[in-house]
Amino acid sequence: MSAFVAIFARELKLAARARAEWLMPPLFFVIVVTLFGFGARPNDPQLAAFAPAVLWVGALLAALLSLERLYRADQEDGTLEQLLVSGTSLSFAVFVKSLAHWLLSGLPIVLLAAPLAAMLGLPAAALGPLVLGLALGTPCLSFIGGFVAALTVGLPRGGALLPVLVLPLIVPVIIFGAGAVRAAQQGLDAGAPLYFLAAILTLTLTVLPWLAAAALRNAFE
Amino acid sequence: MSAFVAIFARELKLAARARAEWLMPPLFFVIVVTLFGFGARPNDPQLAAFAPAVLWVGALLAALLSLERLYRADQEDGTLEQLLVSGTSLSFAVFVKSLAHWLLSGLPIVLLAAPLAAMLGLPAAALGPLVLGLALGTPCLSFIGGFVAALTVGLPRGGALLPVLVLPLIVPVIIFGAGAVRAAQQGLDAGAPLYFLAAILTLTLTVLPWLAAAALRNAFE
Amino acid sequence: MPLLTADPLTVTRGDRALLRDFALRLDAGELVHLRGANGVGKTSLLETLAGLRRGAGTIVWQPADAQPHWLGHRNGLNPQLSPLENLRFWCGINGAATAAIAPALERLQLPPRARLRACRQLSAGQKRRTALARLLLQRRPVWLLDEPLDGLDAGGLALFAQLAGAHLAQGGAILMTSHQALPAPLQARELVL
Amino acid sequence: MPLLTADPLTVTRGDRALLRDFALRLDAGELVHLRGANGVGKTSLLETLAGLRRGAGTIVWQPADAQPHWLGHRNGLNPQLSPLENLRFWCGINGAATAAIAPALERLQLPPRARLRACRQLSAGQKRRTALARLLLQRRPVWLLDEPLDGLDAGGLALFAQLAGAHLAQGGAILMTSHQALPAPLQARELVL
Amino acid sequence: MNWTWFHRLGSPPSFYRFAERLAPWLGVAALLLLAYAWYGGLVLAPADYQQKDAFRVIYVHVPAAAVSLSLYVLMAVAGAVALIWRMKLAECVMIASAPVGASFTALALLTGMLWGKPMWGAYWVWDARLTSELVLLFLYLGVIGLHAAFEDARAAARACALLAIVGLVNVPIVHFSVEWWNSLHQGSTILKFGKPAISADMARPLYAGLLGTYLLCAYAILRRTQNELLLRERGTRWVREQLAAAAGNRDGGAHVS
Ligand code: HEM
Ligand SMILES: Nc1ncnc2c1ncn2[C@@H]1O[C@H](COP(=O)(O)OP(=O)(O)OP(=O)(O)O)[C@@H](O)[C@H]1O
Ligand SMILES: Nc1ncnc2c1ncn2[C@@H]1O[C@H](COP(=O)(O)OP(=O)(O)OP(=O)(O)O)[C@@H](O)[C@H]1O
Ligand SMILES: [Mg+2]
Ligand SMILES: [Mg+2]
Repeated sequence: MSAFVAIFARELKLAARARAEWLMPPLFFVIVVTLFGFGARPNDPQLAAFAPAVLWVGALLAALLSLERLYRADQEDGTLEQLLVSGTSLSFAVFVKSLAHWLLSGLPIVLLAAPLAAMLGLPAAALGPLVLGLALGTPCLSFIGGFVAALTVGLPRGGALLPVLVLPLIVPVIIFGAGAVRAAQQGLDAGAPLYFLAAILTLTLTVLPWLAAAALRNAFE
Repeated sequence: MSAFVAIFARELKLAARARAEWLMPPLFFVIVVTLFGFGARPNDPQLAAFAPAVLWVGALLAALLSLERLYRADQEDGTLEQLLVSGTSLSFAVFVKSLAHWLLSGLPIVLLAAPLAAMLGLPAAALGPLVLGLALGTPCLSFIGGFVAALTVGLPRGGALLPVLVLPLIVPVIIFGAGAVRAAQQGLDAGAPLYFLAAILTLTLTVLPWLAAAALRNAFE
Repeated sequence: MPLLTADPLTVTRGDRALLRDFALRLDAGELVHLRGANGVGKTSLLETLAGLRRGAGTIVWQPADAQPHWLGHRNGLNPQLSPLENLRFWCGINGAATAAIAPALERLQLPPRARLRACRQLSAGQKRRTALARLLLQRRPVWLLDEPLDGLDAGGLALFAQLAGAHLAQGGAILMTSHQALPAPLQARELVL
Repeated sequence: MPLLTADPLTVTRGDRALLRDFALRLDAGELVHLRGANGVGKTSLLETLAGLRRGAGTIVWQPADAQPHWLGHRNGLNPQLSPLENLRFWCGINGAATAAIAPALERLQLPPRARLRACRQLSAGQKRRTALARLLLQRRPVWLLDEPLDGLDAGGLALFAQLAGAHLAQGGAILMTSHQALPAPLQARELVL
Repeated sequence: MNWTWFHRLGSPPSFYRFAERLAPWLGVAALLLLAYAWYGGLVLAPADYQQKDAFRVIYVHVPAAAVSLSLYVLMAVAGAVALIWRMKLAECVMIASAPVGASFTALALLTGMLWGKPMWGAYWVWDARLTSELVLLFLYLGVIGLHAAFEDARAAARACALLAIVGLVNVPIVHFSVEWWNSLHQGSTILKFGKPAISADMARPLYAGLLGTYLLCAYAILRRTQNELLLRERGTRWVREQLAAAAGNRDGGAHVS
């Protein structure tokens, strides 16, 4: 319990310390979505058709942004060493760190998605499935991303490897997430893809922290 | 001259050393573009209309990937200190490093763009302006990105700040780059936006290395 | 019954064995000073004993699940957090009482202002003192220290001698490396690699 | 004519002045050993002299555009590159001849195998020896060294004494910090902060 | 030409006192002008024959939009001065104008969106003018974020100055966007020199509003600059004297603690 509080509080404190940092993932999200608006024809009506893809890819990239530092900073300053030697449950620590990552970079995106989607011209009926889908999908991003961050932390220049490893793993989440929005856009039932997302989330939460802990132990060499 | 060779060779060597690293930006580019295929409706004819935005934003994000490490690694191991004390021209070093960054992360994308664009259904007439635009625009990404990387290198957690500072600065490049492709798609002349890109590139190459050098000197504090 | 026995132990780096079938025994109350030329494998040996590096052989702790205190080249301090915050985190992780933090920093004579400053703003010696304060927060019989004297001034060395002496007197054991001679009252068994 | 004069010099960290109106003079052939308790400002002073940190006051080099050799806590070695590659890069940057690299590494007794290994795989002392080898690649009259003895074994200390002695004999000057006593034949002017 | 006034103004204590005297006048003038503009615009001016009452947003939107661009230029120029002459006052002016500019940019966006709903049928369209104004907001936020990330005030100011200067490229894009791209947003009429294409009883309050908003910005920036100066120079004698004087005023000079 005290370990939970300690790890969680530390992550929040670090984000608060670099004062503007917690603002960055949502800001990045907004800017990426804006860039798409720029790249497209002005007033393109087709933008709405692409809104699900743009929003989901934007959310994914915003989460990716802060993943590299999830364990690398701890490895560089020796905190990871101390965690390994101290005999605390590493999978538990991984779980808490991923949770904090979601809170800082996933949740703001869930909250921001609805206004941005409206800006992209998404119909109101699709907003519910979008937000629900992101609420189920962004924790998957944090946990899958955390696992890959653990895999690459020991590598000399793992930073470049990370996004390339994360993206394919994340494809199912994107397919179902964007699928739910598209179904709602076309007046169909968005239930099925959302159930799939919930299933992926359950699997992710239960399995990945253990694998990530193993990866961290291994990465130390 | 020998400084040029030394810095340039070192960057290439480092990329070659982390064997898979030079593969990462293009791979990331391919994956992001593919994700849009997933996020969109299967066989969506509108994909072609959206292709310029997807390709340009993909290129930009792929360049962003490796920017943070451009100076941070040097700062952490003390190489930057040595550069500052040694009295070599810092703006020259910045120029060479940005050039190497472009060679490693920009050029592969220029080469990859045509086949990917064809996959997205871009008409053949638009391929020329796309590739030419990327050839002019990706160096801008490397140089503007290098400037921002220099601005944030001294910061405790500058990594999160970097993309948020780069993206707005890069907007003109995206506008003209995607604009050229769109003009060609519609059978119009793509010359004007490409000239604008060339002008931006000239400005970028001549001014930013000096500003980046000032930023590096400043960031050291 | 020794607190730590490694016999035999092979320490490897890459595909090269640095130490082959090495034997080590650390008794309660004993201070072992590991010496040897640069690159002979002292750091690698300590890391293997701490469980950070895979080695071949048997390492037996007494009791079997004992955890050592580990202090390597890296201090294990987050540069953004102050010494107080870093130690509080460490206590939370290890279930130690935070009440011991202030006295520990006091004992290591970290100036009060430095306790609240982000660690990246501390001098090398101040960081080292903070890292040493961690050893006082929780009683663990075995200390594995890699060059703990680096960066300490004369006062710091005396402090170290005092802490280490107290730990040994309470039945603890220390295995440490240092290229310097150990500070005055400490009596060590030298182990040359 | 001294090689380096700083008079007056104010060294600040954050909004705190560590040293106020400090005066320093470094003559040819002189070795100044900077001493002082942890956190007193030795590292900050050296960084200010090296031009890495803004200070207030006047620093005069002789000749005016002279560049010192600088060696701080960080060795300035890329961890992915070998010692040879790192030094070759350094030579390229500074226009020094690469022919001096092999003799310099030889002189610092870096084992041949270690010269080709990535620096991240070197021991602490091996990295430090590589960083010291850099001082031999180009003649620069002033050396500013922050705790250069850290991590060196007994043989390393003797080597350092030899290098430094030769540099001083050629009319160079050294300003260095160390919490240890300097190795045997070196004679230093102590400057206590 | 005699430059001593310039150097005197550049020194923090004299600038502080200069601002202390000037700011109240600016504040009062801004208030009066804005009061007239809003009353004239929201009550007196006739409804537009096409837009009905919706056009009245103009009295907030146009001044806010104009100021958002001008303040960015001010910020970048102050930044350049700070870099070139290492002038502390210019650093403070630059940092002071960033949040003011960001607020007015946000206001221009917000009022534009509210106006867009009745005019274009949507709060937001991906139009060059609108998007580049959004980018302007990001640039302001970038400067603010970068400033917050540094510890050392001078290093922060120099870094922000460099960023602000590079970001200057966006300003002409915002301004000329309506000419360079075919845009939904209307072209320059009011902010153009020459004969404006707007009726006089609509125009008068608008110009008053513009001037009032500029004065309000000047007021805000002066005050923020004063704050920044106090913060930067805390520990110097003139700041202690200022603070002592201020404390004396507040307590009616009755006691000294
Ligand atoms: C979010 C939406 C909007 C944004 C970001 C925006 C932005 C701007 C900006 C930046 C300017 C100043 C341009 C300059 O000084 O060069 C401006 C001026 C103006 N805007 Fe908007 N605007 C928006 C919506 C609207 C709407 C819906 C209308 C009315 C149909 C409108 C009417 C005007 C007018 C009349 C001017 C003055 C132009 C002149 O005569 O110079 N704007 N706007
Ligand atoms: N991958 C590898 N393959 C072969 N040898 C390696 C590899 N990695 C490290 N080494 C060697 O192993 C040794 C590591 O030594 P270690 O760091 O344990 O030395 P140490 O005794 O602590 O030295 P120091 O006194 O300098 O701290 C070094 O000689 C190093 O060159
Ligand atoms: N931003 C800051 N504000 C105030 N004081 C600071 C700031 N940053 C660092 N300091 C203090 O300045 C001093 C820096 O000292 P420096 O690193 O120069 O010490 P040193 O003499 O090299 O010490 P050591 O012997 O431990 O290496 C420390 O006391 C540190 O706490
Ligand atoms: Mg070692
Ligand atoms: Mg020091």
